Amino acid sequence: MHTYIIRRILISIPLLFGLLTINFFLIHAAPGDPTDIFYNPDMDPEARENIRRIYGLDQPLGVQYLKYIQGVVLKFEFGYSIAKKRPVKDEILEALPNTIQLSALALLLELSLGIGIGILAAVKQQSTFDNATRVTALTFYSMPSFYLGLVLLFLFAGGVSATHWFPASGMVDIVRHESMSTLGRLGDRAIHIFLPSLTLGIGAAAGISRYMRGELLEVIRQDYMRTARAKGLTERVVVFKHGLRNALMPIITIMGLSLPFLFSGAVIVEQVFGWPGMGRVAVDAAFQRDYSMFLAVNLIFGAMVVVGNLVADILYAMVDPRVRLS
Amino acid sequence: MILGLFGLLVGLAGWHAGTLWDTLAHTLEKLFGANVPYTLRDLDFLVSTLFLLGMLAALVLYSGLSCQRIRQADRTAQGPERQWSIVKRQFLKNRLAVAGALIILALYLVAFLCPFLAPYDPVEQGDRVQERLLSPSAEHLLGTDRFARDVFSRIIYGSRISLLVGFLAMGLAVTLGTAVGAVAGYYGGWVDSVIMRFVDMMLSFPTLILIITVIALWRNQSIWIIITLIGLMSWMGVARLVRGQFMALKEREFFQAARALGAGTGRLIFQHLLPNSLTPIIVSATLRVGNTILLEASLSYLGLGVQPPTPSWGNIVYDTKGNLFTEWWMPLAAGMAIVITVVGYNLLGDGLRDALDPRLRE
Amino acid sequence: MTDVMDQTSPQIEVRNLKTYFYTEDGVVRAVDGLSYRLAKGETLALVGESGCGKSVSALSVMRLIASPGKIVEGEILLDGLDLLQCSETEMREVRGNRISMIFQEPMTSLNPVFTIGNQIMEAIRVHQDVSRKEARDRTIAMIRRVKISAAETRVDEYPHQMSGGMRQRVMIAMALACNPEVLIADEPTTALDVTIQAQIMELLAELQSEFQMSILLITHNLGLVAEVSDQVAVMYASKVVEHTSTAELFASPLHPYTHGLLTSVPTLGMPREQKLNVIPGQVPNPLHFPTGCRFHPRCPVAEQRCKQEEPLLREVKPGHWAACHFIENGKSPIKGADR
Amino acid sequence: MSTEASKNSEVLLRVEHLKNYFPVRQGLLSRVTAYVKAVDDISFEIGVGETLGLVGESGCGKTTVGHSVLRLINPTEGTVLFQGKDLTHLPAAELRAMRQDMQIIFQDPFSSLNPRMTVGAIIGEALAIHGRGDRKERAEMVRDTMQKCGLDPAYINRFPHEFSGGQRQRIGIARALVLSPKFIVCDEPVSALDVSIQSQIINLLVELKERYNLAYLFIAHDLSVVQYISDRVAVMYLGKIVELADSTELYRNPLHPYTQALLSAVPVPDPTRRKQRTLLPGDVPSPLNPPSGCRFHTRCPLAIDICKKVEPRELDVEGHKVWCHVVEEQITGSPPSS
Repeated sequence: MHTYIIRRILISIPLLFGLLTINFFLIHAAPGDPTDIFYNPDMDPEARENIRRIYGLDQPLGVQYLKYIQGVVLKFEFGYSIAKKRPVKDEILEALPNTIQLSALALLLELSLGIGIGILAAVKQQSTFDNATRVTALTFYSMPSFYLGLVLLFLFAGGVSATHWFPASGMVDIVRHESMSTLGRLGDRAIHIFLPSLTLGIGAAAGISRYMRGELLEVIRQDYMRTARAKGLTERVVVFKHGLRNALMPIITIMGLSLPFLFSGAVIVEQVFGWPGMGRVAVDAAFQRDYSMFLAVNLIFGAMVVVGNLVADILYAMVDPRVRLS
Repeated sequence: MILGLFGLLVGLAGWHAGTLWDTLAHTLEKLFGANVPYTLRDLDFLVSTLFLLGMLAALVLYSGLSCQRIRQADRTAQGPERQWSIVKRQFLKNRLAVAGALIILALYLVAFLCPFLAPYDPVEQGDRVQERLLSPSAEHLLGTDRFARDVFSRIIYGSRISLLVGFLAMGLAVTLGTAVGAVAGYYGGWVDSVIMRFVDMMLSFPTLILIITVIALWRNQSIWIIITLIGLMSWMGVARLVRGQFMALKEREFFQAARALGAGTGRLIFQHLLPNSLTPIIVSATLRVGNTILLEASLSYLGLGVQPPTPSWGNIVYDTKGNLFTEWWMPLAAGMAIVITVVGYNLLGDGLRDALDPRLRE
Repeated sequence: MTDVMDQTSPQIEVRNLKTYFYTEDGVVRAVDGLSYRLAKGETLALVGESGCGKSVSALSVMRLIASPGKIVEGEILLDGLDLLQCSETEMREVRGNRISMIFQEPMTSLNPVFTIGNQIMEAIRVHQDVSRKEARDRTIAMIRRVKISAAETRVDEYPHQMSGGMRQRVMIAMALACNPEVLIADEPTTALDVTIQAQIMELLAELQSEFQMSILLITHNLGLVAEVSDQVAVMYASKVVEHTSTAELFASPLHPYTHGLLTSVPTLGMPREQKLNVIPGQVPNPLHFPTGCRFHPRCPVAEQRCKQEEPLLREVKPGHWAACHFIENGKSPIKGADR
Repeated sequence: MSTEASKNSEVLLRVEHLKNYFPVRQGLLSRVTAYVKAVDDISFEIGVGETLGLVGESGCGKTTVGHSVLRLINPTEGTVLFQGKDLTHLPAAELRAMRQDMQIIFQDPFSSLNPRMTVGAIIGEALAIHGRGDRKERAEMVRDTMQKCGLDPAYINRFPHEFSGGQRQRIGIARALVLSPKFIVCDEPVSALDVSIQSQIINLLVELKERYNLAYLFIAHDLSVVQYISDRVAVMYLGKIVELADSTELYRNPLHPYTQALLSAVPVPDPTRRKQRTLLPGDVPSPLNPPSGCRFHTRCPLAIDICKKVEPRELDVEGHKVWCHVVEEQITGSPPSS
């Protein structure tokens, strides 16, 4: 198994470099220039050249590329954001934990809800519960995350006054947070993160529950389930011991593969709920044409996906004896 | 009856054509000219074309099915059914799938018949202040927005964007994915390794953010760019699927038999591998349409997709989300339209999979 | 010669068993009025071609028929206890304890994510109140008993680490862990090579005399039947068409189908000039069985009567039961059938 | 060496020192660390109109031999001479032309037919590939071949799933036969069929062979079937032929201990003939790391010291070839040596 894991890690490295390279050249191939933001027709061309020199844009692309790699790999530096007038690194370090917080909670929700419902639906195949959850899951699966977010906002954060239980945006109550007790602060954070993570989690859970149901139904048909029944085990032991373990393994991989969707969803959900995370950074960068910020955001999301998949693969190898012992 | 329906469609198309011919010239100019935003008239033409093509395909398919039925009639009662009729029966028995198909059909009809269905012009802004932000009434079913435009009409016209994006982006993704997957699966070895590593890398990009990047930096939000980008970012799943399918089929004995007969590469791919991969490709294409529509809606919601005044469901929500707590029907109705459409495609895809996939049928 | 149907105290007796599958295409009569008896300590072979219902009948005995299948009629008596009247809880007490089963595919019949020790132990612990330690010791003893070397280390291995023959041994160990009265072996060697098949059959014979169990052997291999079974029931189209002792069956097959089956397989050393007998046509589809005698479209001696009237399984000769209209005075309707 | 192949006919196929090694990649860099020696240096001949049976247990390499002979996989080493031409180095175009004379029938009647093609298209594909006749003539040839194989030509437009296993196998045979080849590889053609259908197909194969003077390489694991249909039989074990002899001679007088064990393991459908059998211990070793010397020594009841070290050489007793140290000692009377 060690060879397998080391090999997986080694494969991830060129993958990350590929991501970086594609991103770098894609962004530098874009028309215009990062310094456009300063540009006005009256500007002295010389002054403009000056600015370009300051940001190292006058150097050949290859040199810029190598410098960039050097910065990223050695110092975790992503250059300077001209629009925000501060190093990209600072901006990222501020936003990233918020996004990770949101995504992690959503992932937890996704797994518990998705797997639980999937199992119940499969066990009670063709029942009312199964049919109802299948339609519900399909509906949530087909719902743009911003729509779910808006519906939740409308229902629980202002639209309906009777159920105005949650704040509409932000991570904390800006006015009162500082004056709260520790417990109060925790509660404040909780009610702020509740709706965004629910929005992000439900959509993903719908997808997972569909897979989970399918996998378990597939496993239930296997020969070894018949063997287990022939031993005289109860149906519960048959399904939950012999079936579940086999059905859960592919879910690990699917979870890894669903990460890009989770992060894409996070971008939208952050926008809906005014959550100060990477998604906001990305959308701001879009409107400000912030080249270096883009590069960093893409790279970091890509890296998180690669690492997430790597973790999923390693987890899979540990769970499946056929991989573990080969 | 079919002929009557067909006649009606041709008639409608003819009516459209009257207003369409002049837009054709306009469209071509737009397509090949500078990146001027397209207009509603371009969409009118395109959607009609797509609709007619779709109808034609449906007719051909339907008559094909009828032929099968006739051929079946002369066979012994004991023999197994034709594949097609089994599929049809399975599909029709699945009420949800039929509902999905009807939703899609309705969407196509609505997109085609926009000028007849929409009570008002979706773009023209009213100039009187008192016509702005009206509540729903018999006159304006969903009220008016802050530019005094009828929201209901805008939602009806918005169906065109979803239809177009879903169809074209999926088409691009499936074509690209099939080609790449076929090459990787057929040749295998190092060709496969290189291609699949590239696919892995593409899969690591969070699609939405990469598309945002390109749109923002290239400063081009034309619908063509959006469709192309969505297509370019959605082919990897199809590629993996086709590759896996080819790999599995290459192990089958009929493929070996064809090689033993001396069949060349072309025949092996187009006669033996591709036809047998078609079923999962069709299913995945249908399920993928929903995703592309969602992606476009998300972009528009961020204000980075289809640009106003052209109505798209996503940008209607973007436009009116500020009114969520007051004129809530506007964003929620536009969002609901997206949900219904995507649900329709997903139901259809699920139904097709259940009907076509013999593994699940047993 | 033993009198099959009249023997005292059969271990298992199946009477008029009917198991139907209610599919979308119609009712599949997978087992349709099956009767047989299996005496204590004996081996009964259930022979037939694919789709004749032999495997379904075995699963019916275990009551492991899943939807859309259903046992619609009949009695299955295990030492006098009618299994079809048992509750699901009572039935679980029977499965793996009094009746065990081994399957055709040792590759897929073991759960890939649990060690073989875990899987055998599970069978012991579900039926007997023993400590983990003791269950493990007995598992190791059982593994040793089925002649797997290094049982102490093998017990912690996973199925994928073993060869096909080994896995079938594990299946046997699991099935015999609780010392059952009856072992149902459903094509136990079909997926194995012939030299491994010989090992497994040898092992089964040895364990049978040691454990004093009855074996219901389900197979399509007539050679295997001749070598290991005491009694044979030949199935065709969901019914038994002939049932007698092995010696009698091979010496004088009375049913035209049995005769056809026996003469259509090449045997080792058979002269090449000798043409193989052919049963024309195909095995019938269980959705549309022929009327009357189900074998009539393929039968060389069929007459009008066979199309309309279904022959009953009757004692055509002491201890020899067959379902054919034309067996008279214990003579086959086919000339020269008696060898 | 080639004395016996075809006592009264010319040689059609001559395989010399055929080897098929499949690389095993392992470790971080996927380096080739070992080879699965699926087929390891085997030679045989098949005469015009002759049937050679190839028998062995799963994984012994018999199917690989069948595919290599038709160059469906490229052999690692060795030559395959078909009608005097070496197939192993033939350019693609010439090879395709050669395929008209050599065909293959597969085991699985379900996976061997393209489900998207009609029976007519499946059988007629070979004609289309090799440009025989026009559309009408081809249809006629297809109908003709269907008739020969016991299929009703009226079914020409049906799809494979409308047929039963036996009929599908007939379609597979018709596909191989339509070009009138001289040689057909039969890769376990009856092992997936029901007992009562097997004899139909065996009889058909025998009949076609006699009618068209076909040569077969008949691959199977069922010794009784192989022995019945073949003129000569080669027994394979772990990538090597251990014994090759006339079919009746092999049955009456098996020399190699493996052949003896194999013969004794086959159950005989005659309860009066319960026989003494030689049970082989253990499993077939992996071809990835085959035992040294004689590959059978780990399971051989007669193995002596030399078997572990030295590979046995060919011993030819009037056309009955065997590779075994012990037999060599018994027959020649001299102790085996390297």
